[in-house]
Amino acid sequence: MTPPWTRDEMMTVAAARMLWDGCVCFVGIGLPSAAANLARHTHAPDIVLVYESGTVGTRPDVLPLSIGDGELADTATAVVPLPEIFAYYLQGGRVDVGFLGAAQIDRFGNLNSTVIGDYARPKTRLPGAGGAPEIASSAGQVFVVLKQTPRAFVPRLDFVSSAGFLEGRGARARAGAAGAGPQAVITDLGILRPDPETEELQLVERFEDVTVERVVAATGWPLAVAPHVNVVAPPTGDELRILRDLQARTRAAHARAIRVPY
Amino acid sequence: MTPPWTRDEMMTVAAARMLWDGCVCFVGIGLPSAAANLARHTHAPDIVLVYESGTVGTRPDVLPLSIGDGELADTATAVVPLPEIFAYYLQGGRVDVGFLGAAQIDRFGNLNSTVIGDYARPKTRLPGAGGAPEIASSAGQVFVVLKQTPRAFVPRLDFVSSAGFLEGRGARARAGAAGAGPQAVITDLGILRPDPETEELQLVERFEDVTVERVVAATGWPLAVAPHVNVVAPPTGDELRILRDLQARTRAAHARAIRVPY
Amino acid sequence: MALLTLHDAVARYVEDGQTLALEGFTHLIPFAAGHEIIRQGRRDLHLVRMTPDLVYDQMIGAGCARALTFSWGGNPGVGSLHRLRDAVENGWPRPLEIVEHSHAGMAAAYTAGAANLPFGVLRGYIGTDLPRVNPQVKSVTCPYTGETIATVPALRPDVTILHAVQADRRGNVLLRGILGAQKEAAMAARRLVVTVEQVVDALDAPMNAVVLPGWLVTAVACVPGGAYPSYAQGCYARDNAFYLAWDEISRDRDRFRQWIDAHVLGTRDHAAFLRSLGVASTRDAMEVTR
Amino acid sequence: MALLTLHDAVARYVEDGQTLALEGFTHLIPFAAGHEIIRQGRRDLHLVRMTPDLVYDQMIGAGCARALTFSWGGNPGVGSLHRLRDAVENGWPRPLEIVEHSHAGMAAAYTAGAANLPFGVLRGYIGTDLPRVNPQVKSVTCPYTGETIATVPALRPDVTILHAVQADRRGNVLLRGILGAQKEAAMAARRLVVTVEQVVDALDAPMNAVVLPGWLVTAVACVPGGAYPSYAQGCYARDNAFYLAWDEISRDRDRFRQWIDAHVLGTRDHAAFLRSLGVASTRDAMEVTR
Repeated sequence: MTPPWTRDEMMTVAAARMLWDGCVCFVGIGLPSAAANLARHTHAPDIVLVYESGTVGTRPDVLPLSIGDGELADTATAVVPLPEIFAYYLQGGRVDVGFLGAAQIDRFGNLNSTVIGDYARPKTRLPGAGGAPEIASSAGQVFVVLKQTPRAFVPRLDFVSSAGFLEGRGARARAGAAGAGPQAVITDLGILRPDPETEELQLVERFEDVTVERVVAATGWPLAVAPHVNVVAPPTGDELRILRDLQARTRAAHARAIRVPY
Repeated sequence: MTPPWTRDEMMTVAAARMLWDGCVCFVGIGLPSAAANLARHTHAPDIVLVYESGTVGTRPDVLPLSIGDGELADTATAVVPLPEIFAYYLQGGRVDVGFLGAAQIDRFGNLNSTVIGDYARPKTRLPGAGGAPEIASSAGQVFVVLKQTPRAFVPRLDFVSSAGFLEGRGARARAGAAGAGPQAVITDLGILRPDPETEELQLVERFEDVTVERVVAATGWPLAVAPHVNVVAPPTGDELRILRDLQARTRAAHARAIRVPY
Repeated sequence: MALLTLHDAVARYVEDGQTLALEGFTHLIPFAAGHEIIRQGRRDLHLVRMTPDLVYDQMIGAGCARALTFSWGGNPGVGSLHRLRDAVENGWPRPLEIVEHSHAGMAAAYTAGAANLPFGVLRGYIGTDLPRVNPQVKSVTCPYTGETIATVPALRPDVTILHAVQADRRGNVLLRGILGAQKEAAMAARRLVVTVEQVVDALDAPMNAVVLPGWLVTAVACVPGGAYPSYAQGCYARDNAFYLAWDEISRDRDRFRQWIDAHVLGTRDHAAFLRSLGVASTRDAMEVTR
Repeated sequence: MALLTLHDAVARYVEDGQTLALEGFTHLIPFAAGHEIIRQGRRDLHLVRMTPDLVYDQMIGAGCARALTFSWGGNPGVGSLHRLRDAVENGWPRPLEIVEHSHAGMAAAYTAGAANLPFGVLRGYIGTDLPRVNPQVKSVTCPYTGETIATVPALRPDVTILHAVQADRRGNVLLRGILGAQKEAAMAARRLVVTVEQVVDALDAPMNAVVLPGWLVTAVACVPGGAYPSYAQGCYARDNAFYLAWDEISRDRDRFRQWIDAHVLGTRDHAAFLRSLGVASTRDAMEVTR
């Protein structure tokens, strides 16, 4: 039986639920942006969205396609120079939650968004780290959003673009990172959280329609599994409706033809 | 015979004449501000005035009493945070001329505006250095404006608030100062300039109504005198009229009673 | 963000012994807050301000301060701060420890504090005696060029207090006009208290206006005229005559005490302070006279 | 400040081998300037930009660049920059040296350049492999706390090129909306060239607007639509469809060359470029359709 929602929708909803009202969220583009805005339109109307382009407290009506869409500036509390976002807001310790995606993740939540293969002779050159290295180290905590496959959940990263718990067991704190690191990894199959002592990720929640075995099989290392793996509640009707409305508005807005004066 | 102008007016006019059209001038309050604005109203309409309060390219109609009067913001090209003025404009090497006053000066143009007597047990605590240390080191060149008396022109400063040529003969450059230092000291008796080699100040121009001997007598060290001491041309009618108009407008504006809403 | 009276904001957030920054460069100096701190008798404060101005002269003379970090301690456009001088020269009413910087050094220190860096860097203090009397001024070596670059430790006030033109009901604060180091002092602080001319439904803030988000603001107090005798751009001008008059008032310890007793300790709040000086005006009257 | 055509501004100030920064974060990307540099056949440029975006994808694919300093090299909201990838992965059309930072590192490097400091500091790169592949990332020890703080060398472009909404006849430039690192890149540059939507008698600049004074500006060129397919706040929106379409166009070397030949090398100027894509509209038409 196919559930009446897609895996992307389930991920987005699960990620949105992690955010609390009033929290200050450093938002990346794509699924994190959808999740943060879904949270704002549901249980967290006073969530503060900070985009690295320099927009603070934005309340976009449609999802931005890029991190610097005009909609973000139009609806922001403040539009500041980008160096201020990184120095005063992020490094300044003003951000509660950073949202990150990646191409690869390892068992300690370290992320690679730079390169597949050797850096000097890459098999695939990825876009790169962008804001991630300092989001990963300075945000109060980090949520990672990533589809779970053995190609993405790897035993060893080709490149560490941003630090999770490094080798675990306190290595992150010893390296001087201010924030608490990746406290949740939301995948399309469930949710992983670090073991408090080893700091290795373990499966703590699964989506309704998947088995623990399937999640383990989708992981490139022997995935640790919590003694009790809860089931994530499926999206509510409201969550789905609001998310789909948001995405429909977004599609319509982004399809508008542009005319440029000259 | 008393000349039809005051010593303050002569100083101000002489200082104004040092400024050229289009030059970027970091202005302190008082006589430097009067001189810079006189220049703007006479031969240098496109002089750029930068005040440390963060106003760039101001064109005040009356002289500010403080360095941060509203008039400066109202007439500025840009009003920026103060750290930008010091970091991007002054340290950034964008300022051609810095204008400084002081309580004491020595033969190498080093200035004291901090304390008379011992720092820990001062005879007179002065306001302090403010912007001067970095204006002195980073502006393209510095003009000093100071009434000439043996109490002010001293053999040894009680405290070095800002660097002129330090001990001379290249000491300033060796210390790492970017700008060319105090290239002119405008007093109420004449103008001193550094000897290119020793960097010791020497009298190069005198005002019409004073003798070289009088200038030497007003100096607390054996003042070097250039082989030819020129006479500064007295203020023109235009210069005096425009300066006096400016000061009359200023007095009228500053006498206005303030009402505060509550 | 809490919307409080100034009395309650000071009572709740300003404690004896704190490091306190009242910023605003000539413009938007939070005088009302400084007076309320005097009224409530706070002691042993470490006051931080680029330009102590009259507000700290009054607080120092009233005995609130044990230390002062500053970069220019004069009466702008007038001359000396006599109460500051009396404290430094004669230890009256109590000795005052001073930590003295240049403006550029203070700006770098606030900027570092705002950025949660332990130190700020600048090409500063070259050839001066300031590092000799302020051991906080140190240096690092550039790892690329080998140059020596001055450092200052970050300023992180326990509380920063600002005055601003407007706040909205969510505590978003609009700064307008000459900013000085207000933004950096705000971001560097552990707590941020702001007095404002008005609380409005929506800020009059164009794109790229300098707005401090309400979630960074600990408390807002609505105090019209709260910057007097400094000024608030677009609201009222600087009372230059008062700055001149202060030179006389503050020269003499007795006269200073009488002034503080009559106008600060003897008034209930800032509105009463303004009335006691005869400068208060209702908004209606302002509309007519403008 | 000189008011020039874009052709003349590029001809006069952009030289082979220079370090060149075209800044603007998603917003106000100076596409017209990038295309004119392609038209005039500049070579061996060291391109600097936080987000290379399509503009550098095009310049790299057209063979203008020998090196790239950057922090995120994707097609925003879409995926890869295929010409950048082809240069890095396969050396086509020529090998590309890359100097890779994080956004925070680039921001610190521009800020240091603007401030004429030899290096910038940040709490950055912790636990990452970036310092291993970018030897420019070093560190200093805090003289107060003993902490290790990352450093990046200052960025000082030979020329920074920006696009902005307005300039006045004295060359004062108004930036509005999302700024990215425009201001810092401008202040860090030895020369600053700005293309603008309009040249006006007086800027539409409220108090505290972000204005670059004309005396910092080397040249202004009036190029309406000069940010297309990026956008100019209040003038025209981002052409998201073009960003999507670029993914296809740029995947294939031949198709890319055809596009550059048809729309950049085959057009005389930016107006002709816009017409060739069918997105140009006269101002009158704009007024009606808005």
